[in-house]
Formats: sequence, structure tokens, C-alpha cells
Amino acid sequence: MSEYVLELEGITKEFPGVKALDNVHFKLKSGEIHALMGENGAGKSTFIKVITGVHSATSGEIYLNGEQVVFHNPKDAHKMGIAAIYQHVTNYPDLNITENIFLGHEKINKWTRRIKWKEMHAEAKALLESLGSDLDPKTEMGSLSVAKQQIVEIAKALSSNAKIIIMDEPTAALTHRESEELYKITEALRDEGVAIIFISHRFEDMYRLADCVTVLRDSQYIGTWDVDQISNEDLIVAMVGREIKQLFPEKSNELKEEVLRLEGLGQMGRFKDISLSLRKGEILGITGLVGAGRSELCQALFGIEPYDEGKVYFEGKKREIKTPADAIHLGIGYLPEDRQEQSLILQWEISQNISLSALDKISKNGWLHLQKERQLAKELAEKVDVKTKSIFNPASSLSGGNQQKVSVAKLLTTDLKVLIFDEPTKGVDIGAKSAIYQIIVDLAASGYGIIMISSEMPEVIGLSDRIAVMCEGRITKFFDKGQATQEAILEAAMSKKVTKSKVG
Amino acid sequence: MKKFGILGIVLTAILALLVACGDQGAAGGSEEGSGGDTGGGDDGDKRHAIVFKSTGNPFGEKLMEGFEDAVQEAGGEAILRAPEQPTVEGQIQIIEELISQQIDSLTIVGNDYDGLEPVLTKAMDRGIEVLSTDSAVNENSRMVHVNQADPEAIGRIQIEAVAEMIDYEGEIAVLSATSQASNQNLWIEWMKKELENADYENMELVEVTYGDDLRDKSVSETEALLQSYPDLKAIIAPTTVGIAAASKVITDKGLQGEVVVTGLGLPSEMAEYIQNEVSPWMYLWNPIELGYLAGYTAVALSDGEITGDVGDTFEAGDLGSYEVTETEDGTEVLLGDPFRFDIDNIDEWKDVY
Amino acid sequence: MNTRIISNTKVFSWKHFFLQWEWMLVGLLVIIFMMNSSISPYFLNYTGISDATMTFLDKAFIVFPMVMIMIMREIDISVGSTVALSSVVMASLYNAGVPMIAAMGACLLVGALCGFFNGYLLVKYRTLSAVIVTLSTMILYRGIAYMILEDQSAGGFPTWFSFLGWGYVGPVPFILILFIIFAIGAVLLLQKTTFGRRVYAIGSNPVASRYSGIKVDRMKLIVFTLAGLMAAITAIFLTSRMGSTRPNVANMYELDVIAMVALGGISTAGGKGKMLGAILAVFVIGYLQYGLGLINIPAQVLLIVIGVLLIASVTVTNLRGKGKFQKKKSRKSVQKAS
Amino acid sequence: MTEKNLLKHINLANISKFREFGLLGFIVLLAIVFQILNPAFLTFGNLADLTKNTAILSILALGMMLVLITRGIDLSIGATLALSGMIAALTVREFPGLSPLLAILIGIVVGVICGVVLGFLVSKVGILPIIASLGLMNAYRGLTYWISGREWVSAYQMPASFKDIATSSILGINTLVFIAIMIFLFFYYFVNNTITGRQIYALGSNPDSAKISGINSHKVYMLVYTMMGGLSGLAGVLWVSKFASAQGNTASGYELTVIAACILGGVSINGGIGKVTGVLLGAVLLGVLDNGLPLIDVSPFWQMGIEGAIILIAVLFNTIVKQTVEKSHRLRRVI
Repeated sequence: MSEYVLELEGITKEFPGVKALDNVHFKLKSGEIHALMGENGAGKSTFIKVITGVHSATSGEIYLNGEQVVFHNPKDAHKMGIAAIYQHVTNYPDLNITENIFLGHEKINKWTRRIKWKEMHAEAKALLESLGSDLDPKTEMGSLSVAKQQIVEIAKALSSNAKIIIMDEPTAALTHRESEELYKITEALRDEGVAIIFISHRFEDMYRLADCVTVLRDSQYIGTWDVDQISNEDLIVAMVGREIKQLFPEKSNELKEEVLRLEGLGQMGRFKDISLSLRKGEILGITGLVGAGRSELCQALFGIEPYDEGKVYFEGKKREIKTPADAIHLGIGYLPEDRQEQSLILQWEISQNISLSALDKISKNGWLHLQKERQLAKELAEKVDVKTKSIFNPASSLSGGNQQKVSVAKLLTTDLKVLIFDEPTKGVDIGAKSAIYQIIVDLAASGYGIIMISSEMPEVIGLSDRIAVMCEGRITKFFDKGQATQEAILEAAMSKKVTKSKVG
Repeated sequence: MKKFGILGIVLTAILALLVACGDQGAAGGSEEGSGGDTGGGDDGDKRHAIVFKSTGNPFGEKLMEGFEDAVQEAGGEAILRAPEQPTVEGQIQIIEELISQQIDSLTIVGNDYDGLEPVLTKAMDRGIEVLSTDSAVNENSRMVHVNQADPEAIGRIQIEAVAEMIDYEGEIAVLSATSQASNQNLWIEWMKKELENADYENMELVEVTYGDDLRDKSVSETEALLQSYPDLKAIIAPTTVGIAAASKVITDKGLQGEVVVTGLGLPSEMAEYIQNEVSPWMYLWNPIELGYLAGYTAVALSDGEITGDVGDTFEAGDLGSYEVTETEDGTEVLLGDPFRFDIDNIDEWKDVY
Repeated sequence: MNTRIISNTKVFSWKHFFLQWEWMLVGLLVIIFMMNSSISPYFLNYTGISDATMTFLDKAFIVFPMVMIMIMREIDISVGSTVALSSVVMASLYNAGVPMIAAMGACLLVGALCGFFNGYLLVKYRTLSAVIVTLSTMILYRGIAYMILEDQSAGGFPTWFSFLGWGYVGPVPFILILFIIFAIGAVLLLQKTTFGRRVYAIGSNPVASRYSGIKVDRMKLIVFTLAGLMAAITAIFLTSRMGSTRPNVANMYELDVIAMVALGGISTAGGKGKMLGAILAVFVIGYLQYGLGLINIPAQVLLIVIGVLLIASVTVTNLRGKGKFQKKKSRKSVQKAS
Repeated sequence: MTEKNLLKHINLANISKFREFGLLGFIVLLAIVFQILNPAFLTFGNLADLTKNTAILSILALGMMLVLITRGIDLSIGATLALSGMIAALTVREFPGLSPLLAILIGIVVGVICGVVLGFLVSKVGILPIIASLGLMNAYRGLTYWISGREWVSAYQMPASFKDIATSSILGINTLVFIAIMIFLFFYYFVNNTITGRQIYALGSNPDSAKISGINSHKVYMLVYTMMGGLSGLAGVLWVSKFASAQGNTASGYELTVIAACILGGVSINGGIGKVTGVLLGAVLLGVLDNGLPLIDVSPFWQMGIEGAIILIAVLFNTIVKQTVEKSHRLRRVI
């Protein structure tokens, strides 16, 4: 009996034309939380899929409790007690909680093959209770919030009596409070002897939870350390391969006249009584827990789902915003949270992506002027420093960070005055992060008014000139630059007391 | 280049299929395709085409069979066509194809009275002799119509029959097709005129419904008639699908003797219900003879023997001599009276058509 | 901000150029011409070919908007019924004493309204899929046509009206001239204008398109209205060719049209395919039918041939872009789930 | 938002929970209207006719439900029905002594083969269901004409035992209705209480997750199209037996009626959603319309328009309720 529950030796996985994993090693003890880190595209997801049997490795061995195993499909791994909670929530919105939990290992009567609903519901209920949740297992999955869905996912992993649980960015969509819940649950699991592989971009997750950390970079194994052995800087070097001196750039933006003012903006059931103002050259951070109404507010401002009360003044004049086209026409741009779904057309060329919101600019009487388009695309792609050879490469060929840069370039095509960034660094690796910060600061310096939504406190504190904290649909507090601390923000984000928000 | 390999395979497969079809057409004498395969046209054989309403209709198949017999007897070549759906559009397309083949005559069983006028006029302009049969097209569209029976006679005879079956007393209803073809409504008009006769004062036509020549619809329409008129004595269905569906409903409900069914139907479809006496008798003309007569008419037209004017006469093979007569719209050749099918003769006819 | 040089000159690749689906269709068309002329002595004849062209071009007008609709991931199966309804309205109005020109105008108006109504329902109730909406209106529109004309046919149009469907301008059929004009317009519209670019954008990623300021709803309204309008044009030509009309005309036209569009290489998963492909497909199917008609192939064999051709061609398109296709498929489902 | 409006929203929310009750209510309402206009509607005889006529539709609708749940569609079922009905009829014409059970089996086998071909094209070749089934619709229809030599098989050519399939009864229930009930019960059990049944929903609900969960999507697609084919085959035999006639153009365009029944029954074309009871009620609603409209003396030319309008209204009503529910979910949040 080996001391490791799971060992991977020399795992290599090749896809046609790409080597996604190159000779990777990994060892996991029982009752340990093992962080797996690396930039996007480092091969973490592929690695996980090899462990869970979704992909089979091109070469290399997997040992489970010292014995070599081969997984042909996800079911094999599942049977061996390996469960995964994926980055993108992979549930069935139309099925109820119980089914989601038990899918793949339903309890059935041996003889009639009938699903034992009663037992499953009861067990689901018990599982959820053990995780401190009072959800009704008959509820449809699709009606739950992301955090609750995450809890169901964990219950799902537990239900199969998994000895090894893989959590792929479980905190990505969670707020601090929710993350804290998750930490507790994770620790409880560890104490029961479950081995956990924890993947996250957030350093705080790792420091808070993990016992040791393994780093992958460019499909290769870099090393494994105990968490207390390795410094933050070393870890970054291990992940990025070079030193990043400064995450947040020097700010040189100058606050000018007011460009946008909201008075008593509200949308039924989502947010209420929002009043704020934004000046040219200013970066206004908006933060709060997920579900506090931050994204909803900004989407309303961009006309995705129009607000139903309140007034919007743009450059001093009262304006109506009903559609994104209205907003863009006015001069408000929006960088959506999910660039792959909401911003880019992945299979299109970079140039076509960049010009998408500025078709009128590159056309005459409706006729496309391709030469103009290429010129525009080239200029902007160079301006935001997209790492590509040609503007005719498809957007899908870019890494996450560079895709985000293309999204930003899209915003620069039109004559905008206000830019809204919704989680601009979500799912972006450290290297690209600082590049994006630089772009944001530069944009502010060149006179754009910027609203930045972010769940990452350091980012908000590091970049913003002013911070608005939202809680349950209202702005609970404004912080000026320098006033804000993580604790103060957190307090405001969780307080229900509404501080009368000042205008201007 | 793999993809082009695949395309090659696909194309080869399609061509193979076509070749197979061609072979099949040449082998099977009764196939529709048989006529055209010999192609040419230089060998002096005249080519006569018939276009029926839609494919897969037994009445039409027999009609075309008779047509083919007549044309072959006369030494010509028969082309038998029908669109997949009973639509005017489909017939127009086929007629265009036939015009391109420079056929000598075209016999049409119209899906619409007026809708084929432009294309048929074009055919006549290109020197093709055009005649209609069974379901007529308007007089501008053809030179002569080969009529199975006088619509007046068809309409009246059905009322007479039903009156005899129910002793001149009770409620009757009509289950028609969609009346897309021109003949149905005309017959129903004549039925109504016949009913004005004092002999029928105790009979009442309660409803005319439409089964669209669909089995399921005809069945539910019949059921609705039976539910709505509990005293209903008879159903007249001057359409093959309708009469069979109505008879089936009466049979299943065990209403033999209480409600009678008559009308126009194929003996093969109706054999069952004539034998079980749901329908004491019904009428139809012989589609083979109708097609045969149409075939000889086509031959006579293309040989210049007749021009489709009143008074022309010609020999129609086994059927003897026929004369072109005047009607309200255009000229026609009349086959004769409808034939009565009853329990005594149904056995000999049910296998014929 | 920095000095990275990104190329903006496109490298022309012959291989890429010739690997387009459209060449496959051109090849298919050539093969069909060769096959037709070898199996029938009547095929290679100008009058015959031009006459044949007239018979299948009427419904081909609906292909233009259907291409756009299918690129936008939608579908319209009510177009056959729209043809029937607008044709019936036109004929009834004319029979009621309205001048023919005005009746034709009404026909176009009714068609456009039918299409607009589809688009309106789709835009107003976002959760409804186009299949459901147009399936309902398919029954509804034809139902209305039946209410208007019942079992009657309407016709007796002025003689000049038959010119539309039957007339020649010099040696060329009038309908072909009009079709070519529309086809050029449609190709340019879809491939060379901002409108076309937006159509592709919506089909490739509707959410991103909306976020990029494209008025997705308005675009949908426009293409569906266009589909109705083109159905009305089809109605005019069809009615002209028949000289009269009935509520049951143009039955199942939608399926013919969808088959042409699919053969043209337009994927119903959206965002892919070219107008030119669909236009070529119109002629591929048209001349295939005509050629087989010339050797008097029975209708049932024709059905099988068309069915097999459709499946085979789509299979080839699928194998062609297998990698890309699958990626896209999964992306689409993610989107649906979210 | 006033209190009263809020209340209204919450009520509507409840309706959607019991969508089937709404549909049932609508059917009852329609029945009452028909009954008032023609007292013959609610008679035993008429209801028997109604159920008999709805049996085949409901069998097909149940199969279509599964196909729709996996985000597919099958336009070839009318042609499959005709083909298998025709082959069964031709067989009993040649061998009149054949047991009717065997005839049914032949029909089912033909249907299954048709379904397997479609399933293969959809799952392995990856053709979109709407295109694949459109192509096969043509092919199967053509095959039906070809095999039959464009002839019909008439009542007198069928042995009585074959025709009795549709007219006989089991346990006092007409065989057609009995078979439909059996299939209904089977489906009810199958989709709710078996793993495979739930996998169909899971696949339709989120195909990507299904892959990760180890659901064999190819197998599920094959299964639903094969089942659809088998049911179409069964329906083909029942159809031919019921009407005692097999034609090449049998059930042409019937697929749209079947899809309409599913949509009325609340099946979502976007996959994942659909209940057996709902589909049954959808089929019954269409059956009631087909049966009732001729009874109340509506002009036959108005029937199609009325049916279209009712389908559209039902679809819109469903959507409006759904949207309102979503709104009321939001409303419950107090801010």
C-alpha cells in the first residue's frame, strides 16, 4: 500500500497538432488539499480530464492506491472514487437537485431496475443538510443561484463516496462569503480523509486551504512544494516563467468633468435607487458579493436589460438607454464578463471581431470597405498589443488574455466616453492581468470615464479612484481612493444598512 | 483531398442509383418510365403522354394502363407520368418536361380546372395535341375532353340509387373529397337538382362534408355525421377514399342495414363493403376503358383523323366507334353510363381495379 | 503603447479558394449537365432548358431570405402557407374588382405582413423558437387562405399577368432575368454589406452580436419580413404560371426551399454558408429534376434521389469541417444552457 | 407594482407548475362549448370514437417527445408510418394466414430499421436532425410507392384477423386505445423511473455535461430515433388496420400534427423539458378539435384556421405564463 492515493507518472497527452500535457507528474495523499496552479492554457484542465477519464493519456501511468489503473471513460474513474467539480458548472438545469446529485450512479432496484426516488430524495436531503444547506432536493437545478449550484455539485461528489475530489476553480463565481463557506466544507471533507485537488487562480484560496501546491506551465510539470515553503514571488515565477515586478501600474490619470450621472436608477427585483456620477479620466470600481446587482446595474446602463426607473444623464443631458445600440451611440461601451459568449465570435478573424461594433465606420452607405477594416483592426490590435502574427487569424487561436485584449480593442473602435469593464481579468492569467491593468489605466489617462466591476478586492483597491460597494441591489457605501481596505469593503458588502449615497 | 474522395463516392453512388432506376424502368413493362427510355423519335413512332393527378393512385394506374394498351395497339409509344403530390405545380413541371421531349399528344387528368391553362396552351402552340380525361380542364386548355360519364347522369343516378335503398324516405348526407378536382362539385350540384324532384320530398340532404381524400379525416367526418344526425339513413360519397372510409365506419359500428353507403368508388376498395352489404351497390366507370378511349382519342387527334370538333368520329379499338359531341364548355367524347357494382358482379371486378 | 507589428495583408491561397463548397456544387452541376445530355437527346436544347428553368425558379426566390434566416440560426416553415395566402388574397381582390396592379401590391403587403408577424412573435417572446412560431403560423396562414376562398379557385387574370411567369425578354425568360437581378443583389447584400456582416455575426454568436450593438431584434424582423415578401413574389409568379389559384397551392414549398438551402452548404447551426451556394443548389436540384423528368423517371424515384442527394451532400459538408463543426456545436449548446 | 398585480403573478406561477391542469382545463372548456353547441358530443359513442382516433396520434407524440427532448426533430415519421404500414399490408395480402401479432412485429421491425438509419445519420454522421429526417422523409416515401408498385392494398385483400387489430377489444377496451394506454404507461415508467429515461432528459438539458457524466450520447440518440421509428412502425400497422387500406400517401404531412401535439403538451423544442402527461393531453386536445369541430357545424374550410389559431394561442399563453413566472421570481426578492 502506497502512501499516495493517486500517483501520475509521466503523463503526456497529445491532440492532433498540440501537446497538451508533456511528461507531467503528480502525487496525492489522502486527507490532503493539493492545489494545482498554472496560467490559462498551462494544461490544468486537460490534466484533470485525464484523471477523470474524459481523455485518455497518450502515454504515462496512473496509480490508484499503488495499483496501476486505466480509465476508458468517465464512468471508470467515477467507480474508482474520483469525482470532479468542473469550472463551468456542468449541471442539468431542467432536472431536479436529486437527479443532478445522483446522475450516473442512481439508486435502482436490482430486480426491476426502477429508480428509487424516495431513497434518493432522502439521501440528497441528508447530504445537503450535512453541507449546511436547506435546499429542497426536488427543486429544479436551473432555478438555483450559482453558489447553490456549487453546493449541489459538492453534494454530487460526496454522494458517490468519492475518495478523491477535484475542484476546478470552484470559487471563480463565488463571493468572499460564499467562498468562506466552501473553504469550511472543503476542510471538513479533508478531515474525513478525502483527498482534494484544488485548482484556482486565486492565491488567497491556495494560502487559505492547500497543504501543498503543484505548478504546471506550458503543458509541463514545473514542481511541487509545500505551501509554507514557497513565497508568493517564487510561485509567480514558477507559474509565469519570469518575474512580474509590479501587478498594478502607476496611475497618472487626471479627473476631469463629469460625463455620466445616474439618479435613482432601478430595475424591478434587481437593483434600486442607484445614484452615482463618473468623471472623465476616473476609474470607478464597483464591487460587492455576487448577486449584489453589480452586473445587472451595468447591463442596464448598457441597455441589455433596460432599467425601469430613474434617470441617466450623459454629459449633462438626460438620455434614454433601451438597447446596447443606444448606449454605444451615446458613447458607453461595455466589456462583458464572459468574453467567449458575450463579446467575441471565436471562429471569426480578429479583424472582423474588432470591427463588429463599428461596422458603420468601415462602410459607406452600408457597403463594407475591407481596406478600412484591416487598417482599423491593425491599428487597434497593435495598440492593445494582441499577441498574434496576423489580424486574419481566428480569435479562437488566441489565449484568454489576448482574447480579452481583442475585446478591449473592440471598445476602442467607436467614439466612446464611458467604458464599463465587467470582471476584466476573470479567467485571465497573471501575465495578461497586468497587461490589462495597464490598458485600463492608460485608457483612463487618455480621458475615458471607466466603471470597473470586480470581485477581486486587490484589483478594485489597486486601480480605482473611487469604489462603490453594492449589497442586495443597493449601493451601501462609497470609498475614496486610499480610504478603502479589504475589511471595510467586505463590511459594506455585507451590511444591509444603506448609507445615503452622495451624488457627485 | 480526402473530402473530394468522399464526394466522388457519393456522386458515384447517386449515378449508380440512377442507372439502376433506368434499368428498372426498362425492365418493368408497366413502370411509368418505360415509355421514354427508347427515346429517339426519329423512328416514326408517335409518342403519346398521359399525366395523371398524382402517383400511387390505383384508379390512375388503371387509367394509364388502358391508355398504354390503346397507344401500343395503334403502334405508338406511351409515356405515363404523375407528380408525387396532386398539385397543379407538379403537373406544370411534368408538362414542361414533356414539351421538351416533343411528344405528339398529351392527355391530362387535371388537378385544377383552370390552373393548367397557360402550360397547356403553350403545349398546343408547340404543336402538341392536348386532350383531357376523367377530371376536365377548361375548354381553352384542350381540344377535346374524354368524359367517363355525363356529370348530370352521375349526379342523378346516385340520388336514384340512394332513394331506392332507403325507400324514398329519410335523411341523407354527402361526404365529398376536397373538391380540388373539378368534377366533385358538379356532381353534387346535379344531386341537389335531382332532389328537387317531387319523388324525393321525404328525403332531406342534411349536410355536405369534406374528407379531403384523407383516411383519418374522412373517418372523423363520417363519425361526426353519425353523431350529429342519429336518424341518418344514407351517405353518398362520390370519391374512392371517402366511400371506403365511410363504409369502414359503418361496418365497425355495426350499423349495416341502418345506414347505407353508396357513391363512386373503386371495386377493389369497396369489395369488402359490398359483400357485407354496407353498400348495396355503387357506381364507377371502368378506368381501363376510359384510359383506352383516351388513348385512341389521342392517336386519332395526332393522326389528324379528328380535330376535336363536333361531329368528328373515330374508331376506338375494341370499344367501337365514337363521336365528338357538344357540351356547355367545349367538346367531349363520352364513354357511357357509369357501371353499377353490386354483390353479384363485384367478385369479378375486385381484382381488376 | 508598444511596437508589435501585426500583418494586415491577406495571403491568397489557391488551395483555400478551391476548397470551397461552391466549387463542389459547380462540379455537381457540370456532372448533372453531362449526365442529362447523355441520358436524353432532348436535354441540350436552349428552349427546353430555358423553359425548365422557369418551372423551378418561382420558389427559388424564397431561397434568398431563407439563407439569411438559416445563417441566423432560425428557420421559417410557414413560407409555403404565406405563398398560398398572399396568392389567394391577390386573386380574390382581383375578382372583387380591384385593379390587378393594386391586387399585386396587396399580395406583397400580405406576404410581408405574414413574415413580419412571424418575426414579431419571435422577437416579442424570446423564449419561443422559430420552429414553433412558424409551425403555428404555417397552419394559421393556410387556414386563413381556406377561409377566404373555401373550395373555389380564383383566376381570370388579365393577359399581361401571364407574361410574368411565362414571358420571354428576347431569348431569356423574364423570371430568370428577375431572378438573376435578385440573386446578384442577394449575394452582394450578404457578402459585401454591413447588413450581411451582421447576419453572419448574429448566426455565429447572437449574444456577442447584441453586446456589440447590433440590433438583433430589428434584424430578425427584417429578414422574416423579407421572407414573407419573397414568398409573395413567389406567389405572384406561381399564380401567373397557373392562371388561377387555390388555398392548397405551394404545399410543402418550405421543405423544398430548406432542402435547396441545406444543399447550398448553409448549416442550420448558423453562421456558415454562402448565398452563392444556395443559388447554385437551386439549379442543381432544378436541372437534376428536369433531366430525370426527360427520361420520365417515376415520381417516387425522383423523391428518393432528392432525399439521398440532400443527405449525401450534408454528410460531405459535415466531414469537411468536422473539427470546426464539433467545436461550434458544443459552443452552441453551452450558450443554450446559459 | 401594486399588491393586486403581485397576487396575479403568483397565481400564474402556480398555473405553470400545474401546466397540465391548465391544458386539461382548456380541454374541458372546449368540451363544454362543443357540448352546448351539439349535445351529441359528450355521448359514449362519440367519446369512444374520439379516443380511438386519438390513439395513434398519442403513440406517435410520445415518441416525438423523446426526440424533441434530446433537441432533435423527426420529420420522417409520416413516411416511416406509410412504409411500414404498406409492407405489413403487402405481407398479409400475400400470407393471409399470418398472425396479426406477426404483422405488427413486421411493421415495428421496418419502423425500427427506418429509425436506426436516421439515428445513425444524426448521432454518428452528425447531420442535423431536421435535415437528415427531411431527406429520409423523401426517401422513405419514394420507397413506399416503389415497393407497392403504386397500388393500394384494399380491405378485401386483408384477412379479417388483420383488420380486427383495430376493431377488437382487450378487457373491454378497444385494442388501439389499449395499446396506446400500454405505451403511455410504459413511457411514464420509462422516462421517470429508469436510468436510460433520465439520461434522455439529461442529454437534452445539457449535452456537454452529459459527455462528462459519462452518458453515451450516441447511444441515447440512437435509442430515441429507434424508438420513434419503432412506434411509427407500430402506428403504421394500426393505421392500415384501422382504415383497412394501405396507400402510398398514407399520413402525408402527419409529422406536423404530431409535433403540434407535443408543443401543445409543453415539450420544449430546445430540449430537456417535456412530460408524458402533457403530451397525452396535447394529443387529446387535437383529437377533441378534430372530433368536435365537424360536430358543431363549423364550415369545413374554417377548421384549419381555427386549429392554427388555437395552437398559436396555446403556445403564446404558455410563453407568457413562463415569462410572468420568471418575473414573479424576481419580485419575491425584496430590496
